[in-house]
Amino acid sequence: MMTTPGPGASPGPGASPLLTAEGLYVAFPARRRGGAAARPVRAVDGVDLTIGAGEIVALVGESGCGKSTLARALLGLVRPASGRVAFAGRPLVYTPRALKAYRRRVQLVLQDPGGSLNPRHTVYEAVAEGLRIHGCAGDERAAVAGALARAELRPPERFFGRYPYELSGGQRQRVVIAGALVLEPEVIVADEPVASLDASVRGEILALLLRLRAELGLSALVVTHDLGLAWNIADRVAVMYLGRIVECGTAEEVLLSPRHPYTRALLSVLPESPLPPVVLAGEPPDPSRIPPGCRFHARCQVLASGEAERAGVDLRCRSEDPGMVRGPGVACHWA
Amino acid sequence: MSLLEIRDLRVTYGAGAAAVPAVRGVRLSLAPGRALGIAGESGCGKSTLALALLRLLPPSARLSGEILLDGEDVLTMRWGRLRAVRWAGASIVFQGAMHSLNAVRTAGDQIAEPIELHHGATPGAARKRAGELLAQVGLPAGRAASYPHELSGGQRQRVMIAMALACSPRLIVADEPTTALDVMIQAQILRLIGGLVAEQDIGLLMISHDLSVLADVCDRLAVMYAGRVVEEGPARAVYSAALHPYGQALSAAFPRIGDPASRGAPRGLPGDPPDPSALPDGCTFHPRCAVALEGCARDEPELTGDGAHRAACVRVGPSAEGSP
Amino acid sequence: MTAARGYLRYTAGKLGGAAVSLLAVLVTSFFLFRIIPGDPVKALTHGTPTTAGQLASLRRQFGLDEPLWRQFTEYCAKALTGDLGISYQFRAPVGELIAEKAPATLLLTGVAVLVYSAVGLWLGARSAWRHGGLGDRINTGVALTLWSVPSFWLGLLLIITFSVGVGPVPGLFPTGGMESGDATGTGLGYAIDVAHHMVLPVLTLVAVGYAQTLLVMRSSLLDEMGGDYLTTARAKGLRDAVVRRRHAVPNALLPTVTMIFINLGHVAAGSILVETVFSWPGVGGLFYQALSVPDLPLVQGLFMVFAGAMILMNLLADLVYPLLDPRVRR
Amino acid sequence: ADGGDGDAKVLTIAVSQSVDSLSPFLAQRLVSTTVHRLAYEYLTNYDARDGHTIPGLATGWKSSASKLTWTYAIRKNSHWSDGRRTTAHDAAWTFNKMMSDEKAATANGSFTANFRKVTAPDSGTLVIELKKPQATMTALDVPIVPKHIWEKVGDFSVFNNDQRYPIVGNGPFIITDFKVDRYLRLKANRDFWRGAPKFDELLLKFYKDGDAAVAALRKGEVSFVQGLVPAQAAALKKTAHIKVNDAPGRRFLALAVNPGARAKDGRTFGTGHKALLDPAVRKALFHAVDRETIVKTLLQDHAVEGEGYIPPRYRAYFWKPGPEQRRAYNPRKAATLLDRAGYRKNSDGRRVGKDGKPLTFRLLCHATDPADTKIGKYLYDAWREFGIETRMECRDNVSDPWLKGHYDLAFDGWSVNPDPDFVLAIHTCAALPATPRDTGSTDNFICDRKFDELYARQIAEYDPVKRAEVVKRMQSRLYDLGYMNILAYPNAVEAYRTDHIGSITTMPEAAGNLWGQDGYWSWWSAEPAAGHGGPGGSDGSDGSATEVVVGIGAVVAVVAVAGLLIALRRRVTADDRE
Amino acid sequence: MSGSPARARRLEAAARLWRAYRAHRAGLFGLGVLVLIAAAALAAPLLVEGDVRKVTGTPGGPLEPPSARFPLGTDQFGRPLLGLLLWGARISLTVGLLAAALSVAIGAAVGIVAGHYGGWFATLLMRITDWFLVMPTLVLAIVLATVMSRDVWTVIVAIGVTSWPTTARLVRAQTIAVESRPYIERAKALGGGHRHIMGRHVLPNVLPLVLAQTTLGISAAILTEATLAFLGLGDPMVISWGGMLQEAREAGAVSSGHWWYLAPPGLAIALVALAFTLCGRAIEKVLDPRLGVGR
Ligand SMILES: Nc1ncnc2c1ncn2[C@@H]1O[C@H](COP(=O)(O)OP(=O)(O)OP(=O)(O)O)[C@@H](O)[C@H]1O
Ligand SMILES: Nc1ncnc2c1ncn2[C@@H]1O[C@H](COP(=O)(O)OP(=O)(O)OP(=O)(O)O)[C@@H](O)[C@H]1O
Ligand SMILES: [Mg+2]
Ligand SMILES: [Mg+2]
Repeated sequence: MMTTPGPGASPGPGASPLLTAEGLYVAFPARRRGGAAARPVRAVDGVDLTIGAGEIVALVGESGCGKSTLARALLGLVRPASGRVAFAGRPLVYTPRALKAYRRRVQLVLQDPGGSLNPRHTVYEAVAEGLRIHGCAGDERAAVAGALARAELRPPERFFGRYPYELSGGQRQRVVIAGALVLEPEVIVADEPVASLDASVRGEILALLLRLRAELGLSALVVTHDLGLAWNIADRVAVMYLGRIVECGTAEEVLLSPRHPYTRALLSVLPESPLPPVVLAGEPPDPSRIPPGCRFHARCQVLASGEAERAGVDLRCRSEDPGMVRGPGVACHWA
Repeated sequence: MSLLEIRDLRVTYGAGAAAVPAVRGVRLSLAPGRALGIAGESGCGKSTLALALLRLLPPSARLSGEILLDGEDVLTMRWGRLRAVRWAGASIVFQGAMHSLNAVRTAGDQIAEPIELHHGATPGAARKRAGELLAQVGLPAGRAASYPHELSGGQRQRVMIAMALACSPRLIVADEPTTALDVMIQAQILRLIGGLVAEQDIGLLMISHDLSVLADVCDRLAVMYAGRVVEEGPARAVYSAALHPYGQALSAAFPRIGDPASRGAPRGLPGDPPDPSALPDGCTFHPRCAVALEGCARDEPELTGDGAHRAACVRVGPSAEGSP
Repeated sequence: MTAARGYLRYTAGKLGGAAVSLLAVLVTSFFLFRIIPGDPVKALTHGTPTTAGQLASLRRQFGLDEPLWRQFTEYCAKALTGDLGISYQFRAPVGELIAEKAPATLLLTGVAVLVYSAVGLWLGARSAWRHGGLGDRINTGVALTLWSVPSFWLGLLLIITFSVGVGPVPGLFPTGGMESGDATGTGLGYAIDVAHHMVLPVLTLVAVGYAQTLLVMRSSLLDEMGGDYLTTARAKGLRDAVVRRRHAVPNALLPTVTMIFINLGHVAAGSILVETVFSWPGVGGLFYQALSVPDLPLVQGLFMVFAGAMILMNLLADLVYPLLDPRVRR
Repeated sequence: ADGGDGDAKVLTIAVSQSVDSLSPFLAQRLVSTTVHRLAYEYLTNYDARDGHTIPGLATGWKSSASKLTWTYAIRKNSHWSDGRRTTAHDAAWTFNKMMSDEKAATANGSFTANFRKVTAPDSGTLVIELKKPQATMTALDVPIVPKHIWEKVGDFSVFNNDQRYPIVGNGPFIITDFKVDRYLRLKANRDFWRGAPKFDELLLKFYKDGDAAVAALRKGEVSFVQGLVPAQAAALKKTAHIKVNDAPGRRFLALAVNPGARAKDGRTFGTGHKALLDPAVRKALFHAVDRETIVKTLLQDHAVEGEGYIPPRYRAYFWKPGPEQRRAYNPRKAATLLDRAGYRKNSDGRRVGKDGKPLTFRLLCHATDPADTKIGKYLYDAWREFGIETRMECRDNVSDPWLKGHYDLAFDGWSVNPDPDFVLAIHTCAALPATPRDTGSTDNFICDRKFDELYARQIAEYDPVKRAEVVKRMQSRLYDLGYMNILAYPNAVEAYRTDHIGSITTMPEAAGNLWGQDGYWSWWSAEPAAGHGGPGGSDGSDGSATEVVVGIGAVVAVVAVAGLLIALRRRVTADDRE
Repeated sequence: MSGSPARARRLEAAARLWRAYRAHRAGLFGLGVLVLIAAAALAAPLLVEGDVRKVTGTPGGPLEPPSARFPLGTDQFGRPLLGLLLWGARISLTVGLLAAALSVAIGAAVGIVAGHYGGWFATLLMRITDWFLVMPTLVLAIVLATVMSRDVWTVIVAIGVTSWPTTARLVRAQTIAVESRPYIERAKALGGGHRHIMGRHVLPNVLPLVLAQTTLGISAAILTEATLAFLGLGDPMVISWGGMLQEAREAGAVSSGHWWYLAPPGLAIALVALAFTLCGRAIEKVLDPRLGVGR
């Protein structure tokens, strides 16, 4: 018998927005001093994204498209060049004090559970770290035990004194999640939370996220490159390409009837896919040289096969930026 | 005759109390022109098996059993013969191409090296052949002058593949060739490997933890758990109708988009992977098995089943219907 | 092409950095030695009959009667044109004094650094490749022991044993100096004479110094030994020795080469002790003499040379590094 | 190992000090002035036997009745090495240069400070007119240089006389080659007016390390070594073919007391301890010091117990205190003196000063001088037992605290010239600095009217015997003041190879030293031992050593090659194991 | 686990470290030597009769060779060399420990701050570090020892102030490495400020390195102290091994063949330096942050 997750009670679209990114741009200064192409890296290049209360949003896209940068911007770990992040309707203020308060309510879970635990801290210290930083009053032990139990590390006391290397990958990720839960946040931003885990363990962690949402009403942004995972847990899916969201909608809409050629290509190369595989040529493009027009046009199979020409949009594809996606929708001239 | 025949291979790292039995009695065979997939979660001994094929394990590993490559036992070969077999008889595409390529030598250099060694080619000729090989894996020959760090992950993996093809081996072992690569590049590499195997009548042993990928590329699949093969059979059959509870759990862990059963319901395997230095008695899977029987904690089952599709589970007996 | 351009730019950057360091040294060396208490004029004339007029005259000659900022600007202006001033006690241009002494130091320590680098690299590579073995343990043990020995002490012992002669051991080597002095001949005879004088000092420096190269080489090769690319190389059917020579050592060489360059940078200054013990006519002894006055132009000049050598060698290391490691190339 | 010209007789001397300059106008170090003694003739010289003035370049001299004009007769048989004759014009030019160009006065300017005018009416006569009478006119230790060469020199402050060899001179030796800190070569001046030296060549080899020099002496690489320490001397005494010359030196070693540093304008400065101004304290301190121990134990008898100011070597001026004047070792007396003066012991056994604080004296020492540190340790112990704490302050360069008067006690020492004027002058009030910010030529700020009166008398006294009388009275006064306490006269400890040097003249002839004499007697007079060609020439040990080295090198090379071959072979087989 | 789990685990971790350390035979040897020498140094006043520092009224004659009465012979004043060696151990060890501690403290502080903050401040700090790095240590130490008064503190300061840059660079590199770990990002996301990151995450992670550096630094400092003393830059009133060597040389021990005057202090320096080096290397291996051991 397989583990079955809790009820998939999804608030769905229409839930009140909790965490939003509005017209967010993040650029990194060109890393190589005096490099020939000393252009800034536009890692996030205009993103509008809303996470509703109690909603799970999946952000998918290929490597280097800016997913993690967006996640970090949402936590205020990098400052956007323009645009803003708003939480519960109020824009984020970048003073140390305000950020600290903000980070009590929004938590981050990272990809590599091994790396996100200090090897010199015990499980107890790792989980209590947040409490200590925020100087939370109350029974620390009880809080830590509660968080661990909620992350399904039972009995919690057995794990207190362990060091990360004594835990399996799945257990480490649970500790990280417990460390986030102990502050009772409203939103969890999870950056590839299961990418480094074995397939068999992965399902368990995802099920935990779903259960927490059901029990605590947590919202979550799950960053992933795995479309199957999005199908597994997300209410809504946003597809990101080269710093921008190119398609957004409910999981069913995006994954079952994709409209953007990029989403289609992504889906088509999955081993089980019914679609004829479309292997995009070339490497993912460079965020320091975003092509003019539609940013996807150089690799677009629709444009390459002449279909766009038949639809009469090929010129626009090459010259006109289809703009940002606000809310559900797709940024494509052809779709 | 099969190209590769592994008989009762056992590999143990270290000795005494800290001994890690990484591979415990594996039997597999592979015919030329065919592809065999090996799946299993991290630490189950897949890489150990791959390295054992060419006796590349560190000195702390002790091996027993037989590995017949074209009828010749690799484990009892003299070093001189072994060196000749390496790469010319069987080559390996390793897991992480970044670390498997020498960072301070050009790609072309590294491809040409085994050609010079095994075919006695002149440097010029080897260089030329390296260019051809790069073209074969879809890279411009000019990339031969690049250093690994100047190549992207996908390109590096292609260089590894070109290198593996350099001496026209009979067998290629691909150890997780696409892990850490993007979906799109993963698809490119898999197509490339599939094509090469089909064209050149090479035997392929492909290792991955991604069952769905293996099912796509391979003819047959073996599922490993804690150093043993627990299920073996035609690729499609193992993926879609596994016999062993572990095989089933593994295949269920890969959601099928559009399948309502997996929507909002991620599935995994409760419990933790086994500690290879302290394996449980009996069937090593029983602590995590949802359908374990009493006897499972005692006896370790052998692979059984009809000729083509076999599993090591008491529930898979002569009466294969008793599957959970 | 772009790689070449990148390397040029990289070089320019490093050159700029070195120039800045050199300027910093230039400025600080001026002030550093002004804090040494003691008036060079008084120190130089202390103990000899001197009239007040003579003192004033000396002060004028040395430019010490000018305000500090004037002295500083003058010093900077001169130093930038390569003029390091005139030594107070030797009354000769500092540049000439150093140029006269530097070859001896360069010869001695340069040879020593080259020898011990080669020995260290070779032994280090062997040691790492068979790490844990008896050879490795003996190798590192001996190296560490010699490393812990004070060089001046070793030099003294070598002099007692091989110059003065102990018991049956005859005094084979000269006790000090660079040449016999009575053999003014040039050519081969002179070279052999100098080589003869160099044996013990070089031996001292090598014995004390090779351990560092050995250890760095050993540990960086050990770091590389787990490298997957070595498994690839072995899988290709390469001989063990070839794997080491062609794959492991080039990768492990990087940190060691940096260190060798830094040691070369120390060449100028690092020989003070051995020069003292072996009466080697190099710059080390000169510095010591200059400091006790303080003979400001000479001290500053030597300091500049010492630091300049370090800066130069760091620069060279920086420039060589990308040639060895393509990853650093831009 | 022989030099290029076959059997030239070479005398090799180990020296430790670096030559500061070869220009007589700049050189101040002993090694340099010694070389100049050898290369240039001075107006006068000192007799090797007892140090009385004898003719040098001047064959005779006389002073005018006014005591202000001195006339020297210049010898006719002295020639520059380029063939020209040395004349009074050379001497006049040399002095005039020093008087007119301050850069040329760097080294010896003090000699000409009191000159009014120097002229050479003819080539054989030199006339010097003085501003004030000066008794040292027969002790003008100034090298006379050839005018025709030196005229061409532009800037004397940077001319080191090391451009073209051989350097034109008229002394017993001619400088032929010089490499800083390596060697300095002189060849015998065959035409030297007093007669040619017996050795063909004199080679100064530089050994920064005394042990290296001694080892070189043992091996015959050098013929002469000076500045030996007791252990070296003891060891060398037992060595065949080596003679150790342990002779009374020119130096005294003293403990100077800060008498309260002051300037001529009357202002005082420095931080000298007040208690030391009390004569009783000074007296007590030195009653507590056992000079015999210092000489016997610490200096291991390579010194003579110190008494008067001028070392016994200069018999004419030597003075020692009478029994009742003498501050002999007597701890009990010292204690009584202090008790009576009011410096009593407190409960810790420390003597307490007038300000209520325990007495602690700073003792300034030269960090590089082993004698200072040795004796310092002894004084620390001796005075500690006696209730007085000493804090050693050892520095590389003591001139700064010294000149600023930041010390209580300090090690002091001077090399005394045959003419004692200079070492006496440094204790006169006239030598004090003009203001606290200036530097005077004073040694340790002593300023005593009575001493000054005596000084004025001796400088104007041209009669040697009478002058010596005054000098002795000055020493007595200095002794009574207690600000300069002579602890010992260290010996000059030297050694030479008797198989290289057959005979050599010491100065004074009976029990004198060889290195740093007041003349050039030692090297001029040294005779090669029979059969000696050069260092290492006679015993050939050097040659055989070279052969041994070559042999060893060959063996090492063979072994290395063999080892390499074996290693390579082993590598081939080891490979197959991997 | 009840009570104070963290403390219990710490103890256990220490015990594990000790077990790991014990596996290094060379490290054990070094430790043994150090314990012996430290004990001897501490007990010097008890072991050595009388005041060896006194140069008069000494028990032996000058430069006696080793005998039953004076196992290591006597020095130029007739003081027993064994006693001097024991007294010298105190200074050599003290100077070594304090100078290394000073140097590593400066280096660690500069390294952590520069590694953590980055920006122009770090650039400035590293420029200063570079300046010290290109200065030949010995030369700078000689200058300092010349400038300041001659006592033990001068030597300590001179060594400490000149030898820190290597540590600073290492610590900075390690800090940067640690700062790039995901758990730092996590700590920031939890709301941790600079103090928290540096104190709770960076410092514990660089401590092993710092410890190893200190141990290795001690041996370097002892050698430097000996060198300075040998060059005559030490405090002549203090008995130290380097000072003994200098006295031996000044006394002409080399050329007069008094090897027993020269050999023991040099051997002692080498032994202690070797012992600290061996300990340091063992500690380095046991605590190697790269291996993730010593958690
Ligand atoms: N600190 C930085 N400085 C400069 N460039 C950066 C920085 N961080 C990220 N980038 C660049 O920004 C782009 C987006 O990076 P990001 O990590 O957000 O991608 P991602 O979608 O998370 O990729 P992955 O799936 O590989 O994690 C990349 O090209 C990356 O190289
Ligand atoms: N050199 C070694 N010494 C001791 N144990 C080892 C060594 N190499 C591997 N192991 C252990 O052997 C077991 C099998 O390792 P192996 O690398 O074969 O697993 P894998 O299936 O390839 O895992 P992954 O999917 O993570 O690559 C693991 O438990 C591992 O810890
Ligand atoms: Mg990412
Ligand atoms: Mg693996």
